[in-house]
Amino acid sequence: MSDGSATSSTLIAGLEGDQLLEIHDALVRARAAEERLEILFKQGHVGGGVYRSLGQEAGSVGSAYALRRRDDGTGDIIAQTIRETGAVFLMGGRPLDYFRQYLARGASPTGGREANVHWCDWDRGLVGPVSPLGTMVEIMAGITLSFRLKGEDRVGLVYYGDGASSTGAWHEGLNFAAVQKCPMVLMVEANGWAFSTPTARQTRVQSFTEKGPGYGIPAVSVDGTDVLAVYEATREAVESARNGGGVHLIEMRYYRRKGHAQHDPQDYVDPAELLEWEARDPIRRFRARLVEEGVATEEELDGRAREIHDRVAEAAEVAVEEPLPDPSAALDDVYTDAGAPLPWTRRSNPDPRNT
Amino acid sequence: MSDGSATSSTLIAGLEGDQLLEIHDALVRARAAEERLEILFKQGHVGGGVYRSLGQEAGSVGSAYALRRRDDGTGDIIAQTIRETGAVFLMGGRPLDYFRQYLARGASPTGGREANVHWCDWDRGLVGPVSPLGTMVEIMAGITLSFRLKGEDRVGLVYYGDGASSTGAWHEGLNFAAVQKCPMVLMVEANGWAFSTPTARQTRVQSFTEKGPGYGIPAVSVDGTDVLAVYEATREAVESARNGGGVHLIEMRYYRRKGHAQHDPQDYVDPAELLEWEARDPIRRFRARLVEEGVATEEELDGRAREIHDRVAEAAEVAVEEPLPDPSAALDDVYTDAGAPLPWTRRSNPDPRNT
Amino acid sequence: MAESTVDAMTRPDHVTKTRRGEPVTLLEAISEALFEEMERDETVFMMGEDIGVYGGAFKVTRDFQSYFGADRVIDTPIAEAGFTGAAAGACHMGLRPVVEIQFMDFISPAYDVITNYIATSLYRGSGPMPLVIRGPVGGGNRGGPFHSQNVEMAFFHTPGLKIVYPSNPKDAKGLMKASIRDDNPVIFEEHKGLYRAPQLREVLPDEDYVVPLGKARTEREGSDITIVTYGMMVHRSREAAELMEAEDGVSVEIIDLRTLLPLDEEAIAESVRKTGRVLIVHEDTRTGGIAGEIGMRINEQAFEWLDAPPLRVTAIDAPVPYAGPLEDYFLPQVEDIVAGLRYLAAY
Amino acid sequence: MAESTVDAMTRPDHVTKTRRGEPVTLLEAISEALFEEMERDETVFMMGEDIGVYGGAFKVTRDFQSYFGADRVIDTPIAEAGFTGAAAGACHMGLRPVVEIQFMDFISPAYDVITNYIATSLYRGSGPMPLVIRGPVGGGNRGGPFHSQNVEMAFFHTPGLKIVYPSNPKDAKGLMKASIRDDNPVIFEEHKGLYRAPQLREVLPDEDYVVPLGKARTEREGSDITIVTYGMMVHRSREAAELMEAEDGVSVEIIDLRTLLPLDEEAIAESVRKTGRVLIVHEDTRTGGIAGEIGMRINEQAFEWLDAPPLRVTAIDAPVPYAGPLEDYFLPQVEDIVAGLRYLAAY
Ligand SMILES: Cc1ncc(C[n+]2csc(CCOP(=O)(O)OP(=O)(O)O)c2C)c(N)n1
Ligand SMILES: Cc1ncc(C[n+]2csc(CCOP(=O)(O)OP(=O)(O)O)c2C)c(N)n1
Ligand SMILES: [Mg+2]
Ligand SMILES: [Mg+2]
Repeated sequence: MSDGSATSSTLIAGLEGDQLLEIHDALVRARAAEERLEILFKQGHVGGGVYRSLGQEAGSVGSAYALRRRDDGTGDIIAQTIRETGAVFLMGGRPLDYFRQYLARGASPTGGREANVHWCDWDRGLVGPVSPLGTMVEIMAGITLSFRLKGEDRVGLVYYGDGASSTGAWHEGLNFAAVQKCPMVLMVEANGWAFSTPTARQTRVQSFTEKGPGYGIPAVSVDGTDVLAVYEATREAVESARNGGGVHLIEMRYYRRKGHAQHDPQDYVDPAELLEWEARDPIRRFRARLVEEGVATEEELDGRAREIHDRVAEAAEVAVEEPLPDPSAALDDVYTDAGAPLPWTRRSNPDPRNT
Repeated sequence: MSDGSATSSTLIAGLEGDQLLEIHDALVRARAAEERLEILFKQGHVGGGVYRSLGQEAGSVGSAYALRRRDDGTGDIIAQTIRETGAVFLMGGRPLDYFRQYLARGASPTGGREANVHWCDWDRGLVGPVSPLGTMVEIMAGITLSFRLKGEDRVGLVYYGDGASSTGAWHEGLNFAAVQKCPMVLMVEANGWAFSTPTARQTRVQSFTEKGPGYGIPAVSVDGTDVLAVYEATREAVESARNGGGVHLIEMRYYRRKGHAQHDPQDYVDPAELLEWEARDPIRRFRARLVEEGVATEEELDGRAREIHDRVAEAAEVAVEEPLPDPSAALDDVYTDAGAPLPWTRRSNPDPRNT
Repeated sequence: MAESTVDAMTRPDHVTKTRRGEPVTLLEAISEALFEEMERDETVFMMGEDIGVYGGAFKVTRDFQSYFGADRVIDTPIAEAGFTGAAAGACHMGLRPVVEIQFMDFISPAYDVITNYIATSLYRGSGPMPLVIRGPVGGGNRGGPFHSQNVEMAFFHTPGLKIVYPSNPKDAKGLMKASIRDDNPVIFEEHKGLYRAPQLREVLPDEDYVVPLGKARTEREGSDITIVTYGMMVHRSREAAELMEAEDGVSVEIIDLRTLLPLDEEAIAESVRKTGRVLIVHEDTRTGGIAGEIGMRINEQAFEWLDAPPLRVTAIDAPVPYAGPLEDYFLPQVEDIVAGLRYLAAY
Repeated sequence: MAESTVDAMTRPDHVTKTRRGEPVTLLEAISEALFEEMERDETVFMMGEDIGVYGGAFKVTRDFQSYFGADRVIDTPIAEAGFTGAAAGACHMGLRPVVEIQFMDFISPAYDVITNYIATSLYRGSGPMPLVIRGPVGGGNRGGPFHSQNVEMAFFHTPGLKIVYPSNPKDAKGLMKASIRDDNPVIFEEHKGLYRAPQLREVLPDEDYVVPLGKARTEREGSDITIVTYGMMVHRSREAAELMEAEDGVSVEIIDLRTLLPLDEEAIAESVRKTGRVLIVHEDTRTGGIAGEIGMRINEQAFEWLDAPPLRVTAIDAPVPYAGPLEDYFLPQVEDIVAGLRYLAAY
């Protein structure tokens, strides 16, 4: 189904056909990787939690596509959440590393020490996020403060869910960044839920744009299922931030169509709502759009999708075959100048004395 | 100097002459006590920091006067800051206890364990605040949540400065209270400074009312040097909160006319600004008003003021004469069922063994 | 309280197993304790993330909200500091809140309000804090650095707090009841690896019992070496003790602390005076771990009786890694305890 | 960095005393270290509350902002978590931030970001954290419960952090430089009671020296009893040691740890092997204090050499009270140390 806003946006977005196809591929890749991950999980390959961004892929891809993406450490930087598979890949994160992370492989970017998209790649502009919600706003405030102090025209994009907005870290980081006029854009993933908690029990605001004025920053809301709308809104905010406009907030409105994680049966969710949002599936929408606009035929898109699914499946295979890390690697990298000491009980002949 | 808003407000405020004089006395008492305290400090009687609310007395007195003040634990409750001497006295806190606290007397409400207005009196509705800024919003959120849960029509008033608004605790407490529709009113003491930091380096908002919408709560700004304006604004918010209207925010605009504490020479402040605000002195304003309206003559007010200064001086005298606490009281009240153990080195014949 | 509606007819099955003489897991024992306390005392109420409709990330409060109402089982925003501080405020008003931290790792944002406000309230003259802060802790579940932590040492140094860490269903139920009835703030740690461990399932006394705080328990009598431990490590220690008995003929006594703060110094000293050898075992990391305080108490109370140095087996000094091989290497294993015991036996 | 303007002509007097051969206080020594490091390395910058225009609550950074510019000496909002987290972000971008916590008591809101993000960054593969978090600590100034705390034990248990606590100007300057140049996050504690203590004033070497982290210092040689201590207690211990020498003819060695984490286990063990008796003295409260870890390290490394139990003298297990008599009673006094030494001497 096509709507005016979207039509106009292609034109405004001013993207070439191959760029539109790049976006299409990014959307498909994110979903393909997550679906493959679910299979690996059901096969028992994943120890930790498995997260989906079903229905949120457009927000992830559209926003990251508006960034200056580099692989030499000179581009923009994102702080991804578990819902940002699409953005992680667009920035240059590889599906192979994505699977390695989830499968805790020794060759994963964190050597198996951390899970899921919690990995860092400064060359490609990926921060290594931590679980405590809100923290990454503080970290990104400092990263973007550094851009300003060093006179670099780079921008930082920090993603967080609606639930994270209740944390003190979110507030302290955002206010600090706003006062310091840091080139930072906060993407609010307004997907209606924080685990089982509906947004209405998280905050009294109807839209997270209402929080902008309290920090003296511009805030806009965008349809998170419309990849081009997200792209345009982000591009504007990013350009403004890049040119000294300080902090911006963008609310992406969409819906978390799967449970919080695999183990969550979602029994607290009204099935009607799920159907409603399924009808607004971002990938189906964008596909139809591309065909409509004559950018590609159904067949071409099917072909690309098949290709992507195959590559993703291959990456998964490779990761599955790889070994887990060497146990004693647990001792390394606690300090730059020292690891954790070997437990005395594991010496060839145990003795607590350092002799 | 008299202005329309004030005139109209007396009428609207609908306060009797003796109530107006009660307010007058409360203003004078707060300032008298602080001035006396400064003298004691210079005489070397005070170990800890000494804080003034010069120029902020109207905000303190006007807001507390709008509360249901009781001495049997059934009234409204405030969480005072070091700038709320006036409110503390209005709620029923005694100047004698005020001096005892600052002078660390054994008979002080905290037995000398805590300083200044950091004391608790549940009968009169005083919370015992702690220094880490923002915390008391969380505490008051829970106190007022309890009012709602227990079906009591009581209200909690929590005071905090402009600087405290930058803390995560302030945000988490306020958002929690807003979502839970707690009968809480947050009084923002917008006095232009946080220690040496001007409000502009604390936040980008021009007025703290801009933060209201971000929590889905009503917010108003009031001239903090106009005691009746503060009284009316607070009365409205309190009545709304009492009747299920949830959380309210009131910004009191005024100026911190003294340094952060005694030791602060205020050399970072533009003297012109100080003069400007001295011209708007809340007590002088209100006195003029009372005379103008024929509530009392200059002589009557002078008489009352002298009387109050004498009482305050007496209280200070009493406190000065009182003893410091017994040292070993440091061991008590760590747990309801146990104190700290006596150090083994202080036993009649020292021995680490419990024998 | 105002809207709590207790309808005895609809008590959820999973909190009435003991009444029906059925065995319970550690998780069910805690659920029963919480449920029974809420029935017994209407000033008890709960706050936490996803504890209501969802029943908590680990389902400890499943069906509580429908039974006690949304005013006694409150789903909070993601604000550990906010709702823990609010719980403190509720204590002042005569309520007895129990807050759940979804994973205890996330108690850290509340560190300020817990250590500076809650722990000092009584001392500052603001009154008692009948508050329980509870939640899942511990490793071995491939949770990674932020879903595996033990939090005792973040709070062990703060006077005014109590810390409880049960190792079995019977203690867990009695300790939780004692914690809720205690007028001091209690941090209650529940090990994820013990929550549903089938081998721990046991039939509990069908009565309103409490296990007093501050009292350790002798998990196993022995004469040669004392192990002082708690939580998950009680079970690894038992394995090691049995192996030592069988293979080395060494008799190991195991003290299960149950309450970490206040520490049951007497129980520890008494056992050490008997055995003269002691191994302290904890799952938490080494440097700054509770073994230090325990060793110091032993130095102070039982030095003359020591035939060997008080030693310790702990996790390594690192964050908790995600990958299985790394996490298993990170955690203290039965073999480590055995090695420690053998060293002490031979000393 | 962009706007920092260094004008050698206008160096403030109070940070050039050493160049002029004048003695400095501990506070001035720290100011000099900070100033010289900012001149030496333009990636070093500062954030904190009131450190710019005002020069900090204790004036440690007086005139720094006018000298280095507002971009290298940044006045922050009241947001310890916010600006400490921001400092971590700056580390990722190649900067070396030094953040001031106005009173270290207020580091608690940053507990989460320090323990979960900053301390784990390297381990998680996010890179080093060349960050210094510094500020005033300690009691004796009638500051009450929230302006008197020692914060080492809030962080001592967190692998990945380093903790420094100087006792004199010379060490303070060298340790601060080492901390700023260290690629790991350092918590740097500055005792308010030592800041301006006139008797500590000393002339420092007029050279760019550092005192390596992790290395203790022998404050005083002795043969009968070892005292392991740091910070303010180094000086109380010296008083006690001199009294013991004079009155009891007991020779006391004093080890000043200087760095608490990593702990200089070797220096401690070496001294204890020599004296066979040890008293651990810290200003911080008792239960869960660092004495426990030190005692445990001694058990592990030097048990055979012990002629008496390792014992400790500490503050009492309570919040820091405001009133003079209470605070003095709360804190460990010279008499306590003497009593402890006498007990050990007679053991
Ligand atoms: C401080 C903190 N508290 C609790 C959690 C546990 N937790 C992980 S995700 C989550 C829900 C997050 O909801 P939201 O921010 O809306 O993101 P979404 O999952 O919807 O994408 C919670 C409570 C956490 N990670 N951090
Ligand atoms: C979390 C925290 N950080 C720092 C401080 C130190 N401090 C005490 S008062 C103050 C300034 C407060 O300014 P504001 O909130 O505007 O109140 P005002 O003094 O202006 O009344 C600061 C920084 C503190 N008490 N708590
Ligand atoms: Mg969400
Ligand atoms: Mg202010």
